[in-house]
Amino acid sequence: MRDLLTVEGLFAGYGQAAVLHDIGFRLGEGRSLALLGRNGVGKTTLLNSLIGVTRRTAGAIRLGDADVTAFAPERRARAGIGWVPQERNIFRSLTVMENLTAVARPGPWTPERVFGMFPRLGERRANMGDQLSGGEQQMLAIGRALVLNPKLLLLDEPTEGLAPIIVEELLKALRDIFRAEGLAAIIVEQHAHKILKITDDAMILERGRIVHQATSAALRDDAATLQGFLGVARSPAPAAERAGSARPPGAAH
Amino acid sequence: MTAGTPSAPLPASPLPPEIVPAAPPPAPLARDVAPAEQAVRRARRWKPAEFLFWTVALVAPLVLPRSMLLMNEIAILALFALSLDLILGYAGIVSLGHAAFLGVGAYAAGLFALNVNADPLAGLLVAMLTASALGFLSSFLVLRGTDLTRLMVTLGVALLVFEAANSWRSLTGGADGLQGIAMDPVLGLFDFDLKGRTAYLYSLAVLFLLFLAARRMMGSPFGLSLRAIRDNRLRASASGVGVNGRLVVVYTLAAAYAGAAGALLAQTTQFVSLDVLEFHRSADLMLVLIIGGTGWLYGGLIGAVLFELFQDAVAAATPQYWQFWVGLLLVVFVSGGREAVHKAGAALRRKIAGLKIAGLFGGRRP
Amino acid sequence: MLTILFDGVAYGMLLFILASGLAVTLGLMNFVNLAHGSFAMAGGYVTVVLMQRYGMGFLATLPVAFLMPALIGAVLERTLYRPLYDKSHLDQVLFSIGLVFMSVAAVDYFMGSQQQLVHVPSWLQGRFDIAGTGIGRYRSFVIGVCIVVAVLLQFVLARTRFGSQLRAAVDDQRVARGLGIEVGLLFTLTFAVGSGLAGLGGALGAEMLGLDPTFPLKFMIYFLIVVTVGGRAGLIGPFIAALLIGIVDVAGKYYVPEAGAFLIYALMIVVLLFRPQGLFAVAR
Amino acid sequence: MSAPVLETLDLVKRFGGLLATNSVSFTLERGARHALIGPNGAGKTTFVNQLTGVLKPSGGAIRLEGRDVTHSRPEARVRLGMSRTFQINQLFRTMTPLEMLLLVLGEREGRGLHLWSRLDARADLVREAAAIAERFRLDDVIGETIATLSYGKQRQLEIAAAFAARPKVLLLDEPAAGVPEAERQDLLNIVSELPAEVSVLLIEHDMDLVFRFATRITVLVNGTVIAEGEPAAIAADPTVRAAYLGGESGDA
Repeated sequence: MRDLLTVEGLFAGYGQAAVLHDIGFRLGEGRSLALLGRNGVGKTTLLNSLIGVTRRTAGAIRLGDADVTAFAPERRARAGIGWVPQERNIFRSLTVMENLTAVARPGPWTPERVFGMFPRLGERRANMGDQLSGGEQQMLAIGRALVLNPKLLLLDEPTEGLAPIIVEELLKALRDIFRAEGLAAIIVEQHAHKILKITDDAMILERGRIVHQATSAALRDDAATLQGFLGVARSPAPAAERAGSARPPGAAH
Repeated sequence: MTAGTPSAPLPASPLPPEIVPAAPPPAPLARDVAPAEQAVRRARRWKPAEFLFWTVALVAPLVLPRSMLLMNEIAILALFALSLDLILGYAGIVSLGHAAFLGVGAYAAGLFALNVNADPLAGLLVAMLTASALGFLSSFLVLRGTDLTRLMVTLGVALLVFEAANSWRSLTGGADGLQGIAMDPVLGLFDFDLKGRTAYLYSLAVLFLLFLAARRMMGSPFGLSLRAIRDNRLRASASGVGVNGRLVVVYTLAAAYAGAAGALLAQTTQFVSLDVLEFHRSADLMLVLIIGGTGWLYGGLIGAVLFELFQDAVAAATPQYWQFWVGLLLVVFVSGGREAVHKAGAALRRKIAGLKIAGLFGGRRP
Repeated sequence: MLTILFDGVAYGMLLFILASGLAVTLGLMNFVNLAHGSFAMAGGYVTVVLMQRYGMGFLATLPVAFLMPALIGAVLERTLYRPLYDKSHLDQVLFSIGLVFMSVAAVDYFMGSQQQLVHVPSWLQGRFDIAGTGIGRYRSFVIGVCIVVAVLLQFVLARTRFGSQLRAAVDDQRVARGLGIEVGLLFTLTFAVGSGLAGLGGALGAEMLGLDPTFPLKFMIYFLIVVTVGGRAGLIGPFIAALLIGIVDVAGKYYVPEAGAFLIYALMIVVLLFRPQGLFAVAR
Repeated sequence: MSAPVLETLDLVKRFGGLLATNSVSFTLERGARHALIGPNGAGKTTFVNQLTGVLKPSGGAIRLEGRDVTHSRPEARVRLGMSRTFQINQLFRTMTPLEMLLLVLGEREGRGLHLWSRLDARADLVREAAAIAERFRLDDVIGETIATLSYGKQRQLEIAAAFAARPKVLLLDEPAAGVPEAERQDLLNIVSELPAEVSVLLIEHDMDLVFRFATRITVLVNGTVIAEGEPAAIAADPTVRAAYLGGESGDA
């Protein structure tokens, strides 16, 4: 299997605050990767560095055979990266249809096909971007990335703030896309259990570093790691003393 | 470089309770806090270059007796720029209409001399009061909104004042202006002479006194709170600074300073016309501050000197196209020349005195 | 009375064309370009030079009066304006005032400071009467051209892919770039078209507004008022604002000449005070 | 137990149709070490912005020391004893740490409109500023321009400046965010050494810090308080785990 994305020695941050430290990993063609970690560990910053909207201080990024490190975001998008930003960032003064046509590039994914996948969006195609519900915005953000016809899809917390029933629907749609299209993807998620069911690989960040890499299936069964890196109560010794019996099973190394 | 400094071993237990600010620290700490007191005192002390600056200003007429009219213009422009520096450099409030206060001051001083009393100091006071009244009223217009709204509103106020002066001919003389202003001697002692000697010394004295006052005020807790507002309004308000009140005060104050400059202009040239309210006055003033740098009081003064000298040299050759060079300077300065000049200036000063940036003048460039 | 209204509408339409470029650069791209009037002046002088020195007809000069300023605008955007997009409004203002001063002095140097006369073709001169109201032929022509341009502009902005990409870039430049939209190119083109329209307005308006080197300074505030009072969300607000200002200004100068431009400035301050986003802005 | 130093009653904040704060009734006890946690977008910052007066609540009330401050201006709340740090540094970048501390102290003492007073007219305030700088490990950089300080030092100054207002309630908004490992220990020590009489509300992502510091934790999800209690109870709470891990609650 060929590598689609190669990241080496990536450092990035905002202003003086360093957020990512020495990130390096590879992603094969058609593979989907769950990017996990608690709030504020740098997951979004990593996605933003891949599309190029965050200041990179060091490191290299390759997409297929092309070194895209020096590419501006628009060139990276054209090179085959589709991005679903964390805040969704629907263009509010564009209609649903325009949100798609403004960025669409030739390929199998067309606005009509997006409407086929998300019929709700089709019904609201003439509505302005700022008149959509949270779930509709999320569908539109995903559709907007798909009509770029990318090789790699970056999804930043696609289920955040959605009702459970919509989450199920959305995850199923995403799984179908990964399986059927051979599209590679990196999904940032806080809810590990949900996303591990539909991805091939997983990677956990902590304070801007990669601390764990495994297949999704392996990680799903690794309760200790999950609880340790992602659970609410991983606490080092001093805190455990204060918190009494708070020491969770995962922290017992 | 602080990042590389290894930090000292940390105490394992919390610091002793006596450093909690609730109780004033006891004597043993004095050893540690002395540097802070020294730092504050050092910051407000007069620097050698400051003495030099004012000495040069004072003896200049002896060296260049023929240029006193020009020097008078420099002193007045410097005072005007000092005024804008108070609000732009210290409080971070942008204005494209500062000429309104200059003009109102000039007209107030001129009318006062024509109709009431020709004493210069009384006229100066009246001009400052009139301008500060306008400043106080219009200050409420700049409290809200973005920089853009402020630029538009200040520009709008200046245009309104211009239109008012233009329309109210019976008072202002319209396009003809106020003519025949004859001033009494300054303090009843010094007559205004044709060479401009009294004019310059009078303007310089007013500039110096108002500069001293500004220096004191900008070094006060009030001045510090203005810098806080300029640097970060959100944090200022989270630190307990009542932002709007401070802005009203400083805007009124700056208007009084601009009014004083206007009065000096009217009294020393004995003439007031609509020109004092023209847009280019406000724009030129911006250039003066850009040349000298904002937020350290001397920026306006040095900028005024350079601006007038430059104007004198260029305008003598092509008076009609002077504005072209002003425009070019603005474009070059904003497009990167400013950083270059200030970097070079800082390096130069470091070289000369072996001191840190702004050490010579005690100011700090943003 | 109706004649004043008609003149006011013509004046307002002209203001709209002159200011429409600024409505995009300031209103949408959030760049304060006080030198917008310089591009208008350039258009006016292009027409003057072509007519006086090369004997071209008035109508034939109009496309050139659009293209020349557009070209200058594109070049300046690529070289000088672009680095200033991220700078403060104050810096943008100072820079563009600098350009104004330079253009005023430069035109003065090359063309002289006198008013330039533009002779419109004879079939556009004079008036005709409709129901006792005197209607100027030239003003009717201006209104016609301006309506065509306004409709075209609105169409491009609202109905084309270019328009939706531009709106997307304005909504969220970062995400637009991340989704492959060539924001830089869009902005250059938009700036060029805006400058070109100003030039066209300058050429059309030379007869009505007068044309001399101080044109950019004289009308700077009018353009700003159109955009700030109109609101910065699209072109419809500025369009209505331009009509209003045109009518108020013409009527004011006719009925209360002593008030001068007082009315307009006061109106602007009041609007900015109570509706900082403009009269017709949708709350964002 | 004495009356709470800070409490909210049914606090509500709407942004259009979005309910960012959903009827939150929250109590901060005197001398508390309380942490507020929750996933991204849970409404933590919105909540803090209402407490400090940056945002106006859509409904409900905020009481500080028993006084209703729901509609007070931010600076008035500071004078009443509530002070905060910011998630993203909000410092006076051209000042020195000494000047920034003197500013806060001067405002605390009501000297902000003293136009003619000298900065060091009150020697006790200068000494206090120096003492605070020492307490927050800033004494070595007290005279340097803030913009040139390392990021960790700037974070320390964030807390020092809030502390200088002599608050009864101190709100710490992610104090450790973005601090490099080398400077992290200093910061954690500073937070844990805050004097006991100051009541602290810590908004934090970093669970190490939360469990090391807090004796009480409130969990906010989608603008609603879903759990509150002692760290042990929170760590064991299945709804909290579900909020952080996803999946069916309890299957972890």
